[in-house]
Amino acid sequence: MSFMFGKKKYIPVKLPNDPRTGVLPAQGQSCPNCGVWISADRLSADKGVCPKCNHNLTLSAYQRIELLSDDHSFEEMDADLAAGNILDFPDYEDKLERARQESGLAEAIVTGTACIGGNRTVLAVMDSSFMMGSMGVAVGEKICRAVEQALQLELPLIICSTSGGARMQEGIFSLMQMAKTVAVLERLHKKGLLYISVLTHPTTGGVLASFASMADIIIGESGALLGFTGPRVIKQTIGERLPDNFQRAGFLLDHGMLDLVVERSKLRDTLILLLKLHQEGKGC
Amino acid sequence: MSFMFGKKKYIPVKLPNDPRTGVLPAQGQSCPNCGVWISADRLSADKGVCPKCNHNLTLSAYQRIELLSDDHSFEEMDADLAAGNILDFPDYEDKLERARQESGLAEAIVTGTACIGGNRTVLAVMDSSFMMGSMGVAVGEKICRAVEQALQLELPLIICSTSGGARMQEGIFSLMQMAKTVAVLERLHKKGLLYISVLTHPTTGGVLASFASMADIIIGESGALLGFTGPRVIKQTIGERLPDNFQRAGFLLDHGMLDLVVERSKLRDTLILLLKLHQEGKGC
Amino acid sequence: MLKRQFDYEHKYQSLKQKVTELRDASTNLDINLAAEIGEMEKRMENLRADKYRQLTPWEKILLIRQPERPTTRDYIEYLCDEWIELHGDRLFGEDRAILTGIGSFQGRPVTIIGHQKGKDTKDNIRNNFGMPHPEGYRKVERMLLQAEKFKRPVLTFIDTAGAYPGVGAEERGQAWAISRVLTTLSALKVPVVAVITGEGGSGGALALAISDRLIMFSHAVFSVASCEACASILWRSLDKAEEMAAALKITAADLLQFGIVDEIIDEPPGGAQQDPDAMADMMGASIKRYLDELLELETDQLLELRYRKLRNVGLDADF
Amino acid sequence: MLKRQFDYEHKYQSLKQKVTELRDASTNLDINLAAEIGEMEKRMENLRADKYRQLTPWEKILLIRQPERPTTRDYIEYLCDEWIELHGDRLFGEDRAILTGIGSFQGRPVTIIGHQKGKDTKDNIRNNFGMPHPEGYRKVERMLLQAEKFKRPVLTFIDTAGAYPGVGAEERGQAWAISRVLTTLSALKVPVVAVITGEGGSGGALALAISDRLIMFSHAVFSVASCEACASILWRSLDKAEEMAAALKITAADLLQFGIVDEIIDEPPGGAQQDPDAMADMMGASIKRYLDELLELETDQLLELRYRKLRNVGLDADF
Ligand SMILES: [Zn+2]
Ligand SMILES: [Zn+2]
Repeated sequence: MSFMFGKKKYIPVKLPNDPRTGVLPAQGQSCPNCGVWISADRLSADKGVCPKCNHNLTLSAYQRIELLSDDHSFEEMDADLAAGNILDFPDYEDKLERARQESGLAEAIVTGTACIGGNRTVLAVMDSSFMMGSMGVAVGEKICRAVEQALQLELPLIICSTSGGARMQEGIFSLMQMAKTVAVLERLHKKGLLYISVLTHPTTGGVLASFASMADIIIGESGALLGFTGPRVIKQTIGERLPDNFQRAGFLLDHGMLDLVVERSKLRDTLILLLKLHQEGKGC
Repeated sequence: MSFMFGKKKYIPVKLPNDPRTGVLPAQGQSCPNCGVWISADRLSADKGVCPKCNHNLTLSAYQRIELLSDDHSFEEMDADLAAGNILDFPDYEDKLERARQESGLAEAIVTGTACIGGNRTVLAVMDSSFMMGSMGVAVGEKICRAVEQALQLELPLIICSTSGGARMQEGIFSLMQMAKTVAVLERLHKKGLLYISVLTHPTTGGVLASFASMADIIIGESGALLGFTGPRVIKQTIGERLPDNFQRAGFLLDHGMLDLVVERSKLRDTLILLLKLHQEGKGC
Repeated sequence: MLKRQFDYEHKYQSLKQKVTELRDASTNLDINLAAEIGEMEKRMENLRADKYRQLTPWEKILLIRQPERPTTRDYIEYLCDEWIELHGDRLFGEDRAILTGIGSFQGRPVTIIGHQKGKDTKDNIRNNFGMPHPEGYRKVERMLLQAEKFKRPVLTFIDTAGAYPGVGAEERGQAWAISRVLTTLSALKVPVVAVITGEGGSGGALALAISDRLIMFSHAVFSVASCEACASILWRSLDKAEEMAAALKITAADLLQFGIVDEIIDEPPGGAQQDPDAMADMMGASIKRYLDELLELETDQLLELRYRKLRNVGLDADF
Repeated sequence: MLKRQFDYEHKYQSLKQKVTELRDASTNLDINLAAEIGEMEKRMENLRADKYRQLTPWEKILLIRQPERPTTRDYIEYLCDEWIELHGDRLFGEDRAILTGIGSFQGRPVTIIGHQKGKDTKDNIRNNFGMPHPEGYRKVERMLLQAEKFKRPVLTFIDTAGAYPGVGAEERGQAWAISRVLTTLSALKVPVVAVITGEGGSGGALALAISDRLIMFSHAVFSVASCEACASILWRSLDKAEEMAAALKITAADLLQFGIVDEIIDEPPGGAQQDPDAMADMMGASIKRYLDELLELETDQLLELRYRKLRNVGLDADF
């Protein structure tokens, strides 16, 4: 096989001046929900939450890692593991190249180990700025390696998802990642290790229908859109009127699918509490 | 403990002239559904199914055993295991005595081993003519012993239920039979043995919420009323309008609770097929 | 006519208020009645304590249904250093009539499950008066299996009139949901300690009561069905519910004698609602003692003991 | 303009009818054209066979969506000496878009699970066009665990456009239901043989395709998402679905080359609908051969092989 194991290297995470953090521009931006202008400083201080309407602006993977993990504790794995054009799909290489340029990432997920409130974990975070966080072979492979790392080190696993679903350009190989990721997660489960899935806006399709929903504890970030089929497709295909708040985190909580809906500002503390309640002293 | 083990004796099952069969009178009766008069011969030939409207008339335990099992193959267990007035509940002894006189049974269930189409099974059949088939300590104990017999002989288990629920006169002891029966059934399950539950009209309350719904395969006899709370109570307490066909076997099938709804005339053949598909040659 | 309210405490407090007024008035008039009033107060208190020691089963039912009665959430918050509520059955819905989560109890992670009644009308509607639907029991099932995975002991708190008798509950298989919880608890590979804090109503209560140790508050009841239902079905008279409450033998003392309950925790005069913290303290001490015992056992032993307890219930009774 | 119907067979049959008419007419006129007509017919048949050998991926999709295509139930009834359908998820509902049961296949009990499309409109409404809701997947889950309990091998038949994209399906956790089936199949302790008989559409199809051996009919397809959806999302044009069908590499030949499919069963000219019995016979022979192989394995070995297959999918591809 032609995957390259990324050298395990320490990646200093900076926010938001590091060009790799991408989404929150250095100049600030308007809130996509209420339109208010938010300065870059404010954005950074509030972790990308609109100070006026509390809307969660999109975070890059590194921004979320910084949000969740103890300072400088994240050690990335497989940073340069990347997709190839397995089907010779038209224009896919160009798209990948553009996504790499724009996001500064090799793929739509960043994985590694991190300390969260002094608890050592394996942490994987998806990034929607890379082709909508779609899952192809590389994303699936990185998830599996993260799970295997958790198995080997007997660490809890946390995956923060954001995804439009399958990477269509990788066709059936993309689809098979669903089976591959849950198969390896089942081994984690059988070994009695903790897996917390954090669903962020938006998480849909094959990601939600595989590893993202197979967790011991599933947390939805407040306001996130979460579903198997996107609301536009449902509306188009079915012509049904969609309920208020349809597929939002609160809706899914009411329908029994989530353990918790948590505001971004409380996400880290919630994870720390959960880790503490599950751990028998795997400190950092 | 003061339970008496019933001597294992062969009980010749006759239909419907044996006084113990109780419910179908020797003189025939009118169909409680359509009102048509059915002669005793016809009743017997049609296994208590109304020839006009196909309504299932109530069968006694022995009648159902005859309906299901190969001729003279049933060997009863624990025939004289019976309830006592454990709580000194007012008038309970009188009620028990009356039930015994009327039904010819010591309790609301008959258990034993039987051949069904040449497959050896443990067979337990409840009888609603004994205090509405309510479950007290004796019914629970007979169920448990039947399960233990299935475990010991490695036989499939079939229980035909009909019950108004808990035997209120035995109070908390009656309630505890729910836990006791499912606990012993869980051992059957762990050993990989087959348990088929046949729900007949009516099966409600603590019986349905314990052993009757914990089967590998659950069959509802057509038209049977099956539910946790009886429809009268639901209507009274809640004032909700009840859906058509509410709590009937077909309704429960549509709601995913039953594997099959089977007409009485096809019940034996259905069981034989299921036993055949599960068995590795435990003949009689 | 069936008594519908237990208003003794209310009347007692009025009387006490009058005594206080009398004391104030006499002090203002410079008439020293301190000794007499002190005697009176002491006698009143003794009579009150006697009253609560002699509550009829029906009075107990009325007492534990009072909205001031502490709920599962109150006890959890007192007993746990930290805790987090977790929601949902992952199948259909979130049922707030049952509260579930993970807490840190005396430094030990535990899974906690309990019926949750409301404090006021709005709360009660949200919690469906503590009467669960199938999704509540399926949430319990999920939490139990998770407790087993993480080898966490389970604490349950029972306080419900029963599983909800509604159309949706029947459509979604109330009976099926309850029998699965009973089954799972009967073979769960971690210690389970249950506490009946208030109403233990029928199968909907039993589903959380299958345990290695069952603790019961002294005014709590545990009954095969509601006394009202039993009276109307067996005796065709709702008004005989009080008599039925006695006949069914539903009190903590009865259940201790039957060997179904392992320990009674005495409530103060006026009931647990008069001193929730003290109740939680006593309960916490019992739970800790039981968990310490149970965690000593090998899993097989734990399961065998629980199985024997269930299998033999009522069998050594004299009948 | 996107071709919406594959009407080759219909036109071919008309043409053939005309040739027959010609033969009859010539015979009536006593003009012997038997040799020429025989040649013509032979040539027609060869051209037809060529046509079906060279179907484009999009034509395959249109072909397998035809209502005459045999369904799971047809194959089960042919393959099994006896079988019984079992219903329900025990949680919420019965989903007739997925058929489940137990059959006797070559004298061996097997659990059978398959998507079930309808034969006509009424049937299709009842079966929701073979597009399952969560309750369908939860029924599958239940049947899988039962197969494991009774050590019965599992056969699955895949033929769906995908899981149903509706409000109720989302409310009841379509994604959750599918991921559980995937998980259960990935570690199920009995052999699983899957057959893609028609449409293999996205996650809703994949949920039944995780297996030890995957067989595919020669005109069947297996795709990450519908070509229509991929075309409108990636290329913003529904009309490019045909082009997309080629780009996505969804045919049996593609999947065999990728190592995802183990065997292709050739369909006759006109597709499986022209000779369902022959298809069932060939499929039955393959299934039997695979089951015989798989039942030789120890459970651990079986699971490890299935795990390796899933874990390494696509990893030895050249990219
Ligand atoms: Zn805003
Ligand atoms: Zn009739």
